[in-house]
Amino acid sequence: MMGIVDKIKEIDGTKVTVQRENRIFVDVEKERVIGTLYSMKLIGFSQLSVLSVIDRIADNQFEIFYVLYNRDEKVNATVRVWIDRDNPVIETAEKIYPSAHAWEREIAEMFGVKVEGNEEAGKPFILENWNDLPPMRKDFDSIKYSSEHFVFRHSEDKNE
Amino acid sequence: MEKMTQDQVRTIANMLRKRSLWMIHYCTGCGAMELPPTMTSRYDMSRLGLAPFVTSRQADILLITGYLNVKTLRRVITVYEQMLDPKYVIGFGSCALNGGVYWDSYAVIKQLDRYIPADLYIAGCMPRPEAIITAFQDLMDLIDSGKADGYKRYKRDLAYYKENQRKVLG
Amino acid sequence: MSKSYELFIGPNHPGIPGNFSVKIELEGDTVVKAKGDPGYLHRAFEKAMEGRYYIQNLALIPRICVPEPDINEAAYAMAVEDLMGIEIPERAKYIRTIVLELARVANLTFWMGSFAATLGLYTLSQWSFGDRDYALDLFNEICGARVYHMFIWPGGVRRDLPPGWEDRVLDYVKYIKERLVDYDNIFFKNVMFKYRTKGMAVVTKEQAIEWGATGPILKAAGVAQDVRKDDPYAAYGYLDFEIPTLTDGDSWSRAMIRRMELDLSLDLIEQAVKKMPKKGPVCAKMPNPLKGIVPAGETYAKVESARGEHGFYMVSDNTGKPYRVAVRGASHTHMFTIAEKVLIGQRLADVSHTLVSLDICPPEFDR
Amino acid sequence: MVSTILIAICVPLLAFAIGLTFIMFKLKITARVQRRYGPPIIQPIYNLLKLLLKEDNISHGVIFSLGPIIALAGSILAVFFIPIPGLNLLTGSGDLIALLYIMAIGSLGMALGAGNTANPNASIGISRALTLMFGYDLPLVIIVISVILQYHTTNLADIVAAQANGHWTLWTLPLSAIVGFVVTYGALGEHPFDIITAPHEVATGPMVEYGGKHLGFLMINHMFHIYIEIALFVDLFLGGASNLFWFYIKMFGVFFIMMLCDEVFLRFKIDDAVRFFWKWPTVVALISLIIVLVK
Amino acid sequence: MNMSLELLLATPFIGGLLTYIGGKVHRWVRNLIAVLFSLATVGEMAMYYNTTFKGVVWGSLFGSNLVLQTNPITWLFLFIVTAISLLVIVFSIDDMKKEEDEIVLDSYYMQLLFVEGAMVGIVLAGDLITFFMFWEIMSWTSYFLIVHGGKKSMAAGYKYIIMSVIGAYAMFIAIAMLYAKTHSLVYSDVALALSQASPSFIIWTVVLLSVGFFVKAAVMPLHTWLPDAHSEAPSPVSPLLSGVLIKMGAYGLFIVFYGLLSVNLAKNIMPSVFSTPILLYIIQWLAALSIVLATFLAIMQEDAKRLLAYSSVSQIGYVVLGLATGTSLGVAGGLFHALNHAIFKGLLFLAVGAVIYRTGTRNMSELGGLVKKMPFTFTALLLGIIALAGVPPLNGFVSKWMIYEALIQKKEVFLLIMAFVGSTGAFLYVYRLIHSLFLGQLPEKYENVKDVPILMQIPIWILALSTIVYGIFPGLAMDVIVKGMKLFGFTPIAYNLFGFPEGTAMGSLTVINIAAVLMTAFVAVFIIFILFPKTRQVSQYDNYASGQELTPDFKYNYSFGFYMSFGRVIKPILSMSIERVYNYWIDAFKIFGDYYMRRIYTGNLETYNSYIVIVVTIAAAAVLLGGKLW
Repeated sequence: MMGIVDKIKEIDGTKVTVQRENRIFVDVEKERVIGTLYSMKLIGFSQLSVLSVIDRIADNQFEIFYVLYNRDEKVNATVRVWIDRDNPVIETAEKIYPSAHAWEREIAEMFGVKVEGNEEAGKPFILENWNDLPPMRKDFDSIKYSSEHFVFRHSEDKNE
Repeated sequence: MEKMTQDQVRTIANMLRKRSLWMIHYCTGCGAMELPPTMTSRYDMSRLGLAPFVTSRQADILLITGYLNVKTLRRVITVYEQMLDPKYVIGFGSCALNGGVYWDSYAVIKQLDRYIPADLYIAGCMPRPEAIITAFQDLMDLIDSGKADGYKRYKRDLAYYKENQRKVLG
Repeated sequence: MSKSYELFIGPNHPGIPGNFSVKIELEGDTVVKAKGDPGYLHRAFEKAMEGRYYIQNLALIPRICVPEPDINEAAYAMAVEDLMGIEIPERAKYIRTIVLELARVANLTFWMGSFAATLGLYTLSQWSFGDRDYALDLFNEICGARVYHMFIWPGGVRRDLPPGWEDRVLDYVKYIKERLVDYDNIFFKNVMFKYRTKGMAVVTKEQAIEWGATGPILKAAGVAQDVRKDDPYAAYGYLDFEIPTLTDGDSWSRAMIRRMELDLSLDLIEQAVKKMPKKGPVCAKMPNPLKGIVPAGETYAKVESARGEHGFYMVSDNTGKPYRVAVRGASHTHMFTIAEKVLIGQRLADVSHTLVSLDICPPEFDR
Repeated sequence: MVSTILIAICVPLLAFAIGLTFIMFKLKITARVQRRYGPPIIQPIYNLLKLLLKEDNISHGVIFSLGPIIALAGSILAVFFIPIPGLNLLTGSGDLIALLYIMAIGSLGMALGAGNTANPNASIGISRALTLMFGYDLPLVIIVISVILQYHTTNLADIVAAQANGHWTLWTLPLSAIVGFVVTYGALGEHPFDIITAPHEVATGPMVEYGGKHLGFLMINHMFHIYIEIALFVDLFLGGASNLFWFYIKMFGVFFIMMLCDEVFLRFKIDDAVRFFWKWPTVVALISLIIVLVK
Repeated sequence: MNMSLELLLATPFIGGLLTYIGGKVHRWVRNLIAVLFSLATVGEMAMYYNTTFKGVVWGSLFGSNLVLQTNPITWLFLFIVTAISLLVIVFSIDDMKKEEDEIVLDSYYMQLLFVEGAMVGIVLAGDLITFFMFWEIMSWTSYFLIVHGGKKSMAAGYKYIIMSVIGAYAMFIAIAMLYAKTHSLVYSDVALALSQASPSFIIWTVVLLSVGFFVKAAVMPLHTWLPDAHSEAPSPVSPLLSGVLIKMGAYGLFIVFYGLLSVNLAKNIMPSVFSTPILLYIIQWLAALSIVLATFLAIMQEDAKRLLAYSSVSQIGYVVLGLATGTSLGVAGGLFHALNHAIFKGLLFLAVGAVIYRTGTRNMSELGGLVKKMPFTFTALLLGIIALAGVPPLNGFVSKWMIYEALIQKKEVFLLIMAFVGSTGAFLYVYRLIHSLFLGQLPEKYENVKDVPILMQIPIWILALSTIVYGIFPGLAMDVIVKGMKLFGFTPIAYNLFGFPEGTAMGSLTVINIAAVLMTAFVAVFIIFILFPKTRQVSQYDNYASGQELTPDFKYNYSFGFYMSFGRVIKPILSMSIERVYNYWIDAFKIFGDYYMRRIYTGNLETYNSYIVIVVTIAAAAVLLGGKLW
């Protein structure tokens, strides 16, 4: 069991936290993230489960996390990287994990993260004709947007 | 005299229409999950003359099965406008009625009948097959009495509907 | 002008499972390009959950995946339990197992009907949708709802089982087993079924691993990966079962894997009902739900849905509302990474059954 | 003269009525096999009249509207060339070979109308329909030739007359009759040959843009189509009938067996369907043809 | 009176020369002369129509008289030749405007009239020398016509002329053999000589003559020139090639088998299969293979004119199949189909030419939706395809029906099956043609297309109406055919104006009843249809697309690979192309040339053709000298 943690620790610039026996968190710098992911794949983390973003608005940062799964050791590892919220740029991981392509399209749309190297990131994916802030950011107020764009039905409303 | 025959024709036509309602095969939301049981062997809505049909040209009823987000709304309007008169809309579930649990969502519209005229709503999330069948029977009564006139309202208040649609769809 | 032309499969098309659109480009009758177009079911779940208390979110989570809502409840509950450090009672574990497996049976019978319909056999879909309905009746008994149960919640399950429910579950299992003989005769042993699906839409073992497939796609390609076995949750650790695998990775193998999983699920239900403690609490002691504060932390909880690995990545900041919930639906990868590649070179007649064979569930990736 | 006009009006109506009752039974039989109760028995009439009384109809051009009309006119024409008990109608003006081509007028009309919709689903449906027609045509001509050689005439009325007193072709040429059944089944487009309208693939194919009265006319055409195909089968292989009642019973028997088959088959792919028709039905039909030639 | 035939023969040639000269004055003078002279030819033909001339001597060569003669069959073919030529010339006036080089146009019209004259000569010929002379004129002038069609047409024309030359050599050898035997090549003398000749001599001459006719009639396996030539030729030339020129091959076969060699004689000297002389039986099979294989090939084409070209190979198969049955009904059917094919194939090529004129492309995947823009051309083409598919009540049906009945009478079931299959296959490719051109999505770039000018409409519509006339009144053509066939020793078949009564065949046919009932049914249904609520027009973008909105930048027209699924079924058949056999031999000859002959000839096609010519010559010389080869 500890073998896999050691292997991850050997990768340059990683900070490993073991939460449970099969939940590992790996923190890396923005510059090293692709290299880390590549090394992770080499040591058996062959499946990308989730790739998404946490909007750490208090620190003015985006936390991007990659949940990886090692099929042989049955271990989930989460690679986390913090990037600047004002200039959110990340390199694509689609060369390493093909399934990252669609996740990256999603974070590009929902958080406004620029994904370098992914041609389709930034094109409309789930939303259509969206011209407001990326909706998943913490500073986007969903209720305000709704009340501006849609009319709520109140009990006194008559069906016209 | 001529008016009378026209009325008679309309009465007969309504009588036929209510007995043969074809429903468009378009699952706009999660409410569509209760349609297969309604359609198939256990509840068998074909007893009432209802049948699922594929394209917008063939169908009479448009079921808005649950929430309707903005992207789907555009398609729903396209489909609705392609359907041939007389056509009926059933708002299905509380989301179509007032947004339901998605009341604060930026993507889901809150009132269906601001965009296309709904003849009937079914409450509940999600409505049970029994409720759906009751709703169809209510719609039949409405058709029989000539009150299911959503398509006429849409033509009459086209400006109103188009204005609302433009506001949401941009 | 190019030789190819464009065709929309969906959203208003019987060949698409749910409200979803695949834009395909065809040359003659052969697909040269396929592009999924999601978003028709986008309701902003992840955004909405950030604005609600943990207990309120219970109403939202089953609606993420319509055909099999219980996996969402289970994964959500497990994530919260993980963050709070709660261990749930034994009986609750078994009840969860039974409910989850029953939901899987409902989903698989539903899938069978859809799959048969895409291949032109409407009789099976009529039969199996009807038989699925009896499973919904069982859910109706325990929680009063047919589709969205909100039965599994953090700490265990919402209430104890009604008396005699276990027997009725066993009766249902017996009934389905009898019906499966008919299903096999009309569909799974049908020569034309093999003819239509053998060698179609192949995802080989290497491809499945490279593209990140999970669930039946991976099992059909020959990898026995299953969260129930690898990272046991609920009562799966106490039960005795083997994960079925096949090697071809084609449409037929995936269908047969699902057929075997149906057998497995029925078997698991029987085992769980037998082994379940007859008495005991069904819910751990939880703090006041309205003030329920979850300690800060990050966790990833996963369960095995009928489509593959279904996970919740939950971040808490020591308040009553989750800071961020990310949902991982198996269909996300299956559609945008696998289906778009597998569809290329397929014939138009096979597009629909390929999509259903990969079991694309749009609400999972639209959210 | 009056009787001629009467016949000219009544025969198509009769064909329509027979086709209509078959559709009625079809819905019920299907429902029963699928463990359902099924729609009311006169549901097809409601459907048809509702479609015809739709207030709004769309058209993509003149040919779009003419398509169902040509199809229906072609079907009515074909009805007059199939002898019914007691009436040989126009069998003297065109024989079996002419009938095979007259039956194509309907398909051609529908193909033209569907093509004018500018919808790829419709075009694919038509491409499949014509390919399927090419597929079942090969065994069809072989069995038709074997019947012609058996009775030394191409006149359908004479063929029916030659089978009087129970000397049905079904007994004398059983292999041809079996192939004839398969071909008729394919021509009706039931499972597994419902490739043309396959909703999950091409969204009802040629009918994709048809609604309202156009669709109503296509449904009427379908009823005629059922009548023509099955009546031709009955005339060729089951010896026609001495009165209308037996004619109807024979036709219904054939149709009933077909409906039972309909519910248990999956759908072919179009090239597989052609391969199927060109394999076993053709071989069996050729064997039957050789038997006739040697005899 | 005797001058009349020579005048008829000379008119087109004189017209051709005058046209060329007229072109130097002004193009309208040239066009007028061309039309007037072709009109004059038709007029002369009509004036003497159905009068029989016997043996009009117009010269002599090598001691053999050069003779012109007519009989009803001649008039049938003369009618085809002159009428189609006139229509083609009228059509050319507008269609060839795009050709900027006026000198090229001058020679184009001259060649058109020369081809017409040559074909008139072939039909009128009463002896083999006249026949061969005009045959060669026809081959060469038509070659020049084909190469008007642009760059690709050069290669196509080259292929055509090489194969024609091979055919001509074969014919020439046969004629030489006959001359050596009889010293007179007048048909009656030749027929007399053949009746006393040895069987092997007869077979050799007949086979060699047939090879020449087969090349021209494009019967498989000698059809390979046709698809290229017909599709690459200019639009107005294609109907002339397809409608008329290949009929000369059929006419030649008719003359050889029923003029020079009678059926009875043939039966005496060779074994019979299905009461058909074996030689004719083999020809029947070649024709039937042509029908089926060319139909398959036509189904798979992507080019409108190539599709029609393969369809021509298939339809000429029916003509040859009918002619080779040897029974009255079959031969009459074959001759009638020759007329019908000239009408509907001329119509189809002209209508497609009209589309090309307006859109500039014949690639079917680039076209579509033109029915809104060119309704008249569409209607004419619709009639053409219905006739081609053999659907009653148009003309193609009647002649095919006769051929089927003839085959049933002879119990030639396998040929019959093949004929039927070819006819059903025709449904596929004709629908594909009309769908890809006129139905489906209208591309944006053709938004401003208009129907073609009136001068192009007239020929199209004359032919379109003819399909109806000859379909409903087959008796019009049967008058001539039956009368002519009597002269060749056939028992006349019973017919009436509207069809065939009982006893002619195994069934009866009255086309006017079919047409009348169809029209009545159509009118009745139409009236019922318009009684119901009105329809409204919608645009082609207001269309079911799974709920999506369509915009003009989508290409949603299914036209490329229309029968790709079917193509998978017949793939094993299509891969067995006869061209590959030829290419194999080309390669073999090249290797032979490279290593053993030390590159005497370096070319590709020419090398192989030269060798074939040499081989054929040697073989024929051996026969001629030795008398026997086996």
